[in-house]
Amino acid sequence: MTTSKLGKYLSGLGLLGLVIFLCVIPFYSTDYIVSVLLDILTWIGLTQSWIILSGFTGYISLGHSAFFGIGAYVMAILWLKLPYPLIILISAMSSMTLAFAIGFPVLRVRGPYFVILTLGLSEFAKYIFINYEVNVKGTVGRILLGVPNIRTLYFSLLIIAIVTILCAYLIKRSRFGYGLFSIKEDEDAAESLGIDTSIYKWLALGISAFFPGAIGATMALRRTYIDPYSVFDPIVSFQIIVMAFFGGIGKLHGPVLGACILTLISEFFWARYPHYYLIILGVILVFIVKIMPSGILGIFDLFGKAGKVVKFVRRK
Amino acid sequence: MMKKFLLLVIGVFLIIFCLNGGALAKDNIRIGFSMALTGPFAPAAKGQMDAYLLWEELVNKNGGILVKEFGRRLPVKLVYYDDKSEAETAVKVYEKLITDDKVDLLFAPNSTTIHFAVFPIAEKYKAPIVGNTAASVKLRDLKSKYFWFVTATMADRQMRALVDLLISLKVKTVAVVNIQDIFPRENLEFLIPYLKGGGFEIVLQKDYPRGIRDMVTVLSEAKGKNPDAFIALSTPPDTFLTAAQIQEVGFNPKFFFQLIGAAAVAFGPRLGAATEGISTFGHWSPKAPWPGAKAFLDNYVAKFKVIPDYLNSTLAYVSCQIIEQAVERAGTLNWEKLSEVIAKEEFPTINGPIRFTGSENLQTPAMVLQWQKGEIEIIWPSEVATAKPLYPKPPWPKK
Amino acid sequence: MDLGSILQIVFTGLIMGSIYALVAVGLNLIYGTMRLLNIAHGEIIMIGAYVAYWLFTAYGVSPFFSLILSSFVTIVIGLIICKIIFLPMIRSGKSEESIQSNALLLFFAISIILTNVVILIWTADIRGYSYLTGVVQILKVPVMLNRLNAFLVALVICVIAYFFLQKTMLGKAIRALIQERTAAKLVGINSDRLYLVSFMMAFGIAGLTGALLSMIYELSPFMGFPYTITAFVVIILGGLGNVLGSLIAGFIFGFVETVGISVTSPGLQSIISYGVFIGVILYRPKGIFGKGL
Amino acid sequence: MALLECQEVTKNFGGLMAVTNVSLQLEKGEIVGLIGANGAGKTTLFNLISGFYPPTNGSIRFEGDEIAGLKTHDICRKGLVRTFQLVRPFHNMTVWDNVMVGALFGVQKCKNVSRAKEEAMKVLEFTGLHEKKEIPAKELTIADRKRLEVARSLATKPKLLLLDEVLAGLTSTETTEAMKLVRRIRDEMGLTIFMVEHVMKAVMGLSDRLIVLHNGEKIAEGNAKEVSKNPTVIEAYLGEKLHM
Repeated sequence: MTTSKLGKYLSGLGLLGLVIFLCVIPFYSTDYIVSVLLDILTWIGLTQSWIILSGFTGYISLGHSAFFGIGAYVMAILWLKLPYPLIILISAMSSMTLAFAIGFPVLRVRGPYFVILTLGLSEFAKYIFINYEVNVKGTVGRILLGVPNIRTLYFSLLIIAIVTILCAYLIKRSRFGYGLFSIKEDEDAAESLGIDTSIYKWLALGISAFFPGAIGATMALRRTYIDPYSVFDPIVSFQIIVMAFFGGIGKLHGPVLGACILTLISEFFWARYPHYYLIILGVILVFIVKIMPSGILGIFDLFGKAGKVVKFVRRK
Repeated sequence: MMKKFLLLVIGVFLIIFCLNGGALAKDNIRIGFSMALTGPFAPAAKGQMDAYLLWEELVNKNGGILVKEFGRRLPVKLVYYDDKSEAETAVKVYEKLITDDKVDLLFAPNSTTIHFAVFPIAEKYKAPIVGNTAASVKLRDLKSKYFWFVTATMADRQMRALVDLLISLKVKTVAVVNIQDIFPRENLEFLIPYLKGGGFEIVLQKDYPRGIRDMVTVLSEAKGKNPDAFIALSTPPDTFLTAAQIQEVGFNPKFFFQLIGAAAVAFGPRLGAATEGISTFGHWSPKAPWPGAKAFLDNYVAKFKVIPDYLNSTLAYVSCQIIEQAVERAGTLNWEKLSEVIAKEEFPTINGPIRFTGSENLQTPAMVLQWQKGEIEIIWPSEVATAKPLYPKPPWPKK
Repeated sequence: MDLGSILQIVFTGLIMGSIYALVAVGLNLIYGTMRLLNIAHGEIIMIGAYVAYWLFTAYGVSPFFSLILSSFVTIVIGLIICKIIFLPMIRSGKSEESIQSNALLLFFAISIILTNVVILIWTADIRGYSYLTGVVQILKVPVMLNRLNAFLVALVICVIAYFFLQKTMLGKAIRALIQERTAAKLVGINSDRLYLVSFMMAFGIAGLTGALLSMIYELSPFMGFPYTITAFVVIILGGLGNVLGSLIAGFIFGFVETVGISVTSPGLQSIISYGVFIGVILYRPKGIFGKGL
Repeated sequence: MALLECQEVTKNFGGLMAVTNVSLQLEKGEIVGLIGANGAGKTTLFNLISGFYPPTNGSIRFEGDEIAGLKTHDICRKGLVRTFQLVRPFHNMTVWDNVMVGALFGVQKCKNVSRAKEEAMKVLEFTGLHEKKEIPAKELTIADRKRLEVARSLATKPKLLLLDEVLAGLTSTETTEAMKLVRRIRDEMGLTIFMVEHVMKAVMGLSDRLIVLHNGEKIAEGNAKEVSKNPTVIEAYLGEKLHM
């Protein structure tokens, strides 16, 4: 048992080292590098919070950009009226509250019907905001002046991303996590073993909506101008899923890696070939899916599985 | 498993540092900007991009820009990235241009949204940016020494010009439709009070969402009201749809105004003779008496085989001319000095002389244009008009 | 609301409905047989539109003829994509879940590639052409010919698709595959060949829809995505895999949108259509006819 | 007072009378077999008792309080748990995790994961699955899967266990193994067992009492000998009575 304890200790140290490394980077790199890190942290936060609902319970959500949008709008409404970390918290709370409000009826629907229902809900939210802005406010967008500088935004996003990962990590190892995973495997069997599946799904949806609210609020400051079309963009919901599956939703660090690698690859080609980078990315994605069907972590799984079978056969 | 993960993540972060480019010796002027090559703004951005490319070619043809500081003409090189019509990507682009590529000068991005997002960059790095394809009254609140915008068609001035024209044409009843988008909605905000102030009767007022696929129901309702003037505060996709379906419904208003898109490249060929009498907004025409206006049209057509967008292409080209002359007058690429020159001086451009008051161009009047015999003429205000307003608009040609 | 405007609403509802039904049929076929959600469906429609545009403007080929040509082009694309990417993946015997997630990634990549290839060839400019812009009076209500033509062609294709699935052997095999995949394979239905057929049929109909739409609307490389969302909404309303259901749901959705516009104001159009969609799914989680998979 | 009491339980699915007026009682510590031809309403009765769907009318009482119409997870927490005719393991979870789910959410509701691990380990040893605890459930043989299903239910510390054809599809050695396990569950754990079975040898051998269903109605009740002689049962099973 000692080797795995040592292993745990080492990876714990490594993790701490990584966090310190992330805290120090912004002071030694150009604003551009910090903005790339900002992108990565945004996607890590969004995919990791998406995993809490869709990765754990199997209810694939195609509407997470709605939570992002609500966070952005709450920030825009409260900007300069309250200290900005408090607004981020309020934005996160409001997007969670909305998730709780619609949670029950929506989570009764299952399978692809749930997937497309969430897409419909996020489009519905977008047009509600558009009509509210147009008819009541008389404008379509809002400006946020005097926004904090990029490094402050970087650190708030770093905190949000770390809290998201920690939250997902704790849930996964907790009783709540076991409940969610049983729902994913077989909801009726889970129900018959004493799991109140509707409450568990409902809680997972709420928690999963909390973090995109916070990220939306922070990124609203980054954009300084937000309008419903850009913050409720359905393509963001698709990109979240692509990153999560790309990283492999089985393991916790799958989406973290998926977000890092996919953002960096697209950044690299985006900077080199402004006209062709999307075609190159599309082709790379097709190749990667063909070679590693279960996502980037597929390579680790292959080694991992081989190890387990050998252990089992040896004991026999 | 965790150890493998940590190794890979640290390795991944090291790749980042290979992203930044190296610095270059001073043998050209590198001008950086972000452009919507993909995403919803891409169609409108094309006219602006081509204007930049045309300007680069023409400037380099006569040796580049004379910079006294280096004692010779320096050729220009455009450095640009795709901002995917996203505000945060555009912000990242300008941070990359300034802190990573370390470009000498900056040009403006496309669309009002992105201008707003990029404004704090100009402020933070004290980098002068002459905005072009942005038009919102809120731009005036951006008090900055490093950010200007060339467009004269602010919603209030534009709608004032339109209503004054309607008064002069003795129009009585008006129908208004608008798309739920930034600039059109802002124009509506000023149009309605001006119309009420001018004693007009608004017989119909409706808005519609982006991506609308059918205008027939609204247009036949408007036809039922039989207004003298029909004002559609629209954007390119719905401008084309309305122009087609208004003929289907057989609605023949005496005055027909479409906001954005009626001066677009594809509008003329798409409607052919039906364009006769359709008016739109703008502030340029090749027939205007400004130096280089006709030459700009000819050079553009020679290079791209299509006429320029009377709005985006001209605004973009004007902003390039201003920066070019500012560099020559200031004799240096130093941002501080350039900002002073841009803020104070008057610059002759293909859109007439422009001098900024604050960050706005109040010199160029907001105008109303109209299609007459296949050409776009300026019909209002009368002092710069290149043709008399055609009122009432001839009915749609029979198919 | 005099008779004229009511008829106007009915005609527009029918025209929009027929377009939505046609848009949804292809998506439903692929989902029905292979349980894969094709999020690049809108892009295939866009390709069909551009092919029709290109043939008309460059070679003066009348769009009637290019209906067949553009669907031929998209059928070939469907063939290539299915053969090279999807069939090997399905044969690889991976778990159902990983096939579906990989398919999502692949379709996402395909939609990016197609959009940007079109941008490279035709630039991102808005394009369009005028064809059949004559106006005909039906019951004293003016209807432009190209919209009438879109309605008639869409209706014909929907009827053909319906009878193909109900009456022909191939159609019955596809429906068997939709109902119960493993059982269908057991009774000797060559599922690979059928996957190919439904792919080609779905892509072909999408290409043809694109050609039809190119006569009415302007083209841009980004016109596809809204149609993907609408197609998703319609096949869910009709019940996944229930091809007949999605045809009817397409018409219902078209009418809801048109009536919603005229009764309230066009500004609320999307709120009404998505609101109705959400209401229906919450009330009947397997689509209106409850026969969905 | 009976552990489980059904009175006039009826269920119809739009005209089809699946179960009609079934009344029965189970005492603590009994093994009761529920037999009947296919479609006699056995699994429907199990689904009614375990709360999968509410009865059209009639009452079901467990330890005296009414459970008809309660949600499945509430009934499980009261100590009544069932296994499925078609086994439903959590495929991608290991055997140990599967059983832990039962420990975490059943009657005892272990608050933290480590205690649940210990509880699950006990059940694994009891059911002889502890050697395979690290293997994902999808890699088990059918016999082990059935055993896992039982182990998972036991981990919820129930009072009444509903076994739905737990012996179906097993070889003769596997059947005797499974029968030994069922008997040990009743004897060593003191559980009451209500099992649906087609394997006559097993159900006759194991159960203290038998209840026979036919076309949704209870046609006979009693020990193995009485039931096998009962004329209505024979007629139900063999069709028309042979007139010698």
